[in-house]
Amino acid sequence: MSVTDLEPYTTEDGREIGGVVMEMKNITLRFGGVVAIKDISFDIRQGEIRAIIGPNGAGKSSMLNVISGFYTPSEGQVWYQGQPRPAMKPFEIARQGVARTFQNIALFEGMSTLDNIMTGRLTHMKSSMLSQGLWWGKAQQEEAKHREVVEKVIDFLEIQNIRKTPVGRLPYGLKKRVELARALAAEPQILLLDEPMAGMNVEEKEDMSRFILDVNDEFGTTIALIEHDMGVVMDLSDRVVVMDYGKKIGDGTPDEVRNNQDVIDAYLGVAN
Amino acid sequence: MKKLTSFAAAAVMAITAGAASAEGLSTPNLSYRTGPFAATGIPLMNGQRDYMLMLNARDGGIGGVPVDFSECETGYSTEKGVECYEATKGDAIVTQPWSTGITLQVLPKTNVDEIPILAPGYGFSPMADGSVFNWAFNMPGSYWDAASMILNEISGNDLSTLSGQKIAFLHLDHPFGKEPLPFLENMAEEHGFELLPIPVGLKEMQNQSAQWLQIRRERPDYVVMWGWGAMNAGALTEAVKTRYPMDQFLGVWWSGHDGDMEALGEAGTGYRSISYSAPQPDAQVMADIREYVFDKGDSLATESELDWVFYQRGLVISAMLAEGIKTAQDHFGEGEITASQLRWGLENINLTDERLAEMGMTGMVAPFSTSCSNHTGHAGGWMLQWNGSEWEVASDHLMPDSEAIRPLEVAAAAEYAEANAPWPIADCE
Amino acid sequence: MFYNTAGQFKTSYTKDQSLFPVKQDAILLGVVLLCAWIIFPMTASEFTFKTMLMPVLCYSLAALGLNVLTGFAGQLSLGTAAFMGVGAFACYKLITIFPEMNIIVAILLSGVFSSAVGVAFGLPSLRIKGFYLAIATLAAQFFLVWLFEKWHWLSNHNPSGAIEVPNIDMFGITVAGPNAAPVTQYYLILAIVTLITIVTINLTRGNQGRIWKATRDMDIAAELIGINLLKSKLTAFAVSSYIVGVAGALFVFLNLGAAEPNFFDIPLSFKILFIAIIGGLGSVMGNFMGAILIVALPVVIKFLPDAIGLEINPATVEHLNIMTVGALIIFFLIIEPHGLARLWQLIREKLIIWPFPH
Amino acid sequence: MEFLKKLFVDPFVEMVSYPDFLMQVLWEGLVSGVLYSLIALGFVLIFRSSRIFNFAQGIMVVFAALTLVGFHAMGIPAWVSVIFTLGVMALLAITIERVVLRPLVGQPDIILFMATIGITLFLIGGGELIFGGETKRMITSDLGIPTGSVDFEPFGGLLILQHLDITSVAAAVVLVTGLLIFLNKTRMGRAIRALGDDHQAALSVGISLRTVWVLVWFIAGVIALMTGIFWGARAGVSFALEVIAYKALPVLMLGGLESITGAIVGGLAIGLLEKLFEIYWGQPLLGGGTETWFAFVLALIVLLFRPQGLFGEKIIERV
Repeated sequence: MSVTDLEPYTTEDGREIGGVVMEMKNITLRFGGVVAIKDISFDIRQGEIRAIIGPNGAGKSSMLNVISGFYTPSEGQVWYQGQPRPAMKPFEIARQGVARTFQNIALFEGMSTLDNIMTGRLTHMKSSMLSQGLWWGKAQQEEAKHREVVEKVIDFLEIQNIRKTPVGRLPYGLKKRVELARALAAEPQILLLDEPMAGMNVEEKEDMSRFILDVNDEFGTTIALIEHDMGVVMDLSDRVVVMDYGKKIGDGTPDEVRNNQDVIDAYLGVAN
Repeated sequence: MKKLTSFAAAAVMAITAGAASAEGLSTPNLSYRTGPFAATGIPLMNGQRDYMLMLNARDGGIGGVPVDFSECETGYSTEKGVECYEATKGDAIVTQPWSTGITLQVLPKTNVDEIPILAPGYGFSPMADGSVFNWAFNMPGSYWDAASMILNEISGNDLSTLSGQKIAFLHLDHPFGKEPLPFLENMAEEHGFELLPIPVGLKEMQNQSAQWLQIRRERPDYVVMWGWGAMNAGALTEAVKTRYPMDQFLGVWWSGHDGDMEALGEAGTGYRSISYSAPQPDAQVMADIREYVFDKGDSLATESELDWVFYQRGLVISAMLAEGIKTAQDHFGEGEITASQLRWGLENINLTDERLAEMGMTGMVAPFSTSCSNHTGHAGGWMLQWNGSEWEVASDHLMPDSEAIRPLEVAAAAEYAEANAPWPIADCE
Repeated sequence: MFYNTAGQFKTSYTKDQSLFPVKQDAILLGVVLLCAWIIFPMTASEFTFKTMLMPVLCYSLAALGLNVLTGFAGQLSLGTAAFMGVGAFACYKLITIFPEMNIIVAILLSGVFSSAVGVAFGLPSLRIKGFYLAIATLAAQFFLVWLFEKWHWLSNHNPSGAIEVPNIDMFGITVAGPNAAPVTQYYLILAIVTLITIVTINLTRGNQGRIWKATRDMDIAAELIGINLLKSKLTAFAVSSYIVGVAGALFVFLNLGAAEPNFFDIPLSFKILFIAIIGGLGSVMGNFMGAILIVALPVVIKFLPDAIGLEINPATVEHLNIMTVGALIIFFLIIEPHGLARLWQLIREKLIIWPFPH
Repeated sequence: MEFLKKLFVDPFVEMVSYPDFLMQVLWEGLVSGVLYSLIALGFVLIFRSSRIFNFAQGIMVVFAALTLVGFHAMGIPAWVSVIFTLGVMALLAITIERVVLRPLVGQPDIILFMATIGITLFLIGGGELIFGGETKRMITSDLGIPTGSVDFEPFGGLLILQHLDITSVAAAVVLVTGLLIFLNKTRMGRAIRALGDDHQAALSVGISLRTVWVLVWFIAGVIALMTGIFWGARAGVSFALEVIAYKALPVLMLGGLESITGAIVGGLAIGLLEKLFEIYWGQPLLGGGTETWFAFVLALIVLLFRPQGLFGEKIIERV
């Protein structure tokens, strides 16, 4: 199977991979004189787990920030669901079904776990401020309806017992999980994970890998993740983009990438 | 929260119970010994306090009933003033609000609470019309009186000579400073002089360089100041700096504080301040104050303060109140008079030269009398002039132009009553 | 023991989301409401009404408004008093232009004006953050107070520049102005404060509350999960300024009876900020506790020596009072930076497990 | 049209017609600006080293001046009083560090800010309790500060410069120069600056955070004393002086909370511009009194275009 093959197919473990849902076309990103990303193109297909890897400073995070709309590319375009994405504010992009987690945890520290995850639902909530102020009736029903969705996510990620705990008090690993829960609660088209395993111990990494696979399997969510832990990535993902110094040096299945000489030179040689 | 409220409630009960147990004639003073206006307030309030202490020590009070002269600190804040009014009104027979802002707020309430308001030389000038302002008194002169006397002084008693001249009105941007504006505007229109109001905000009192640059630019023939607290010192300093001629610079009676002038020394020579009181260091009352209060260490004043204009004016203010009380006591034949009896007393004061002599206060205030239709007394005053080291009386006894003021007072009072309807109006006939 | 939560189970999400998942909280609130609605009005003197009960309520409301902005949406404002002023002056203009208007309607409407001004001054919040924004709100503070003083139309050209509340009747009862009975005014204030408090609680515990809190806790992350920051901040400014404006109108019309422009100057802003912070940022009930401490306590301190017959120079009392308030602020910040509300939470947590330590 | 003329033509015509008056206006603005700069400098030093937005800076000005006058009133010679006052300011710095700052280390900025407001109230109450509420006279002549003035006659007009103002400008220049030398050339000074850039780095070179804090608060106290002497000499010493502290805030907005250059340039700019605006636009068109808000609105407008202030560095946001 090659990268250019865009027919839907079914993976060995029985997941349906569809057509292209998002495509980067010749993305370049500059900060002043510094080029963070240089002319990168790749696509993300429906239902797949797509990884972006590369050594530190390769421009992975910048790439993810372009996808989530936090940075606007200096050149090139992001195509989403078959159309070029116009210049938008990050929150508009989120409302189009792109959810993400953060490398340095970005939870709302002043709120409980439950409330944090509930914020994931806000793109789906409709009741006006007036009816919220009055509470009884529409707002209350809506709150309960979305609470059900959130409770499912909580069950799924096995964090029932910390539901009412302020997130500030949680240990690192759990915070990461709550962040994933918040992104999942949004029921996104594309889920972006920014180094989901950074700073975790082996056990936590295994848990997180399991959750990522389950999310993809159970909800069919398309996932794009960046990670520099090669081992985990290769096991998890369907296809991998490799970046170095802002350029794309490899793209394909884990096996293809593993055997790519440029990748071995630039990345594996250094990392191992 | 509950505990706190119950504590608060208990404390309040303690207060109300405590306030009710005070004895004698309760004449609370809404004083300010803190904040940016304390400097000018303190000598006045010391004078007021010492006079009452002296009466208690010398005569056992007024008509044999001791005076309970308590103070409530307002810091010249209107909000705190109202708080003080509410706290002290329980058994008070008079309220002395000590700020035009507080006076304006308390004014409508005194009608309901039936407590006379005594604002000697401040407050709302139309309070002179006693038929509308039943409960308010501002003897011996109102701000309009003061403005009128200043205009008389600079025009040599002929306002038409001011025609074509420019008078800057440097005032505190506060109800107090704005109070004489309607009168001055009226006079400017009638007599053809240009009035240039220059407000000084509360935050600018100590840094008036912008105002004085404006004065330098406009070159007014006279600068008339309605300043108070830290504003006076600020203005005088700037006047010296900009070389404004001191003999063309005049102030209301609250802008003649010895402390400010002493700081200026020679540089302030020629500055004038209208005053309804004149210091008389050798008056009998001063000897009594020293004997019964100051030498006993009961006064809060310092030795040098006793001769200050403001301290002695404080004495005059308390003396007028005492006279009102005495008048009421004599009329009703009771020692412990009520608030409404005092109202009658304040409305029927007849302070003659003979009476002043009896009080040992000859020359400290001009004789005057009040009546139902005249709550101000319009005693007139003197122009005090700074000679480089102290105040000198630099004029004969001056009188305001009552013919010009009266119609304005009546009109403004009627307007006030209309705006605050339903408003009781007494029949003075 | 008294706060034993064992045996209180929730069987639906709706019940779990109710205001008082723990029964004792509801009882406690009931007691407080009983005091506020029945016991205080029956026992309080006019002085207590005018200088403690009513100001505490008005200040609580203003602090609640500030808390929506600062405590919930994370935008520090030092211009609260000016927005109270907008509310008060708007109410004054409404009442004098439309004398037939019901006073309650006028007060609730005047919030709309302060809300609009608040939104205008909130616009820079998208670009200016933290202390810079706080100083920027001072621009509103100083500019508006200056405007109140210079634009004489606002006070109907009153020579003193102050607004004075005329006697206003509602259903045949005088509710505002010098002739109004304090107890009537108290009930009106209490009713409006209760109403707005309930609405604010609802707003802050639901979706809008989460949007604000997300904006406060981490604005970048908030935007990336789909929050329109401009809208979130501006709604916070709008709701906050509305509440603050109503508080200003209430305070002037039903409690003070008159106000000068400089009443709305910066010391008032700070006083309200103290209340919000001492009470607890991000808390609704904290505002009431803060107001009791910052508004009522100084009054008690001020008049206590006199009441127990102690002869102290009133200036000294005032100085000690200012010092005490300053020291109290520092003290409370040190023992519990999250305010009295959090302090109560901690006590409550202890009470829930009491008398068993674990 | 008429209004536009008043807005865009008349002020400039007047400036050109009366250049001596314009010079006087600029001089007055400069003198105020110098004092704003000094107060802002106190703010910046404390903010850089401890992230504390020290609202008490203004009140420290009054407190220092009152203490000085108070000592002198006890019969202590003027310059000895200055030394004693410095001692009191040092004591104050130590007390604040020990009683307020240390227990609050690590709290959010707003909490520390509130604590400084608490300090402000405490100092107001305490100061008035000790020294009394009335305005005091600054011991100008005892300190050897010249009074009187010099006249110039530029363009046939009149320009009056007060000796006091000249002295205060000169003294401020000396103080600021000294401070800059201290910050740049001494180990302790560099530590203070390093702390502003990076707490960890500063700690790792073995500088005690507490020592730095006490020192910085003390320096702020010294600046406060000097500001108090000169401002007090102009307008008398009382707590009404605290309002000038507010003027330092827009200076901080304009110059940036952490920039020493910003504080100096911002202070001068605001002093000059607000005076120009008040005299040539505020008084003729707006009824005066614009100095209370002009600086804030100016800073607000500047910040809308440069959110980091005139001297701050552009921040790239990251997640």
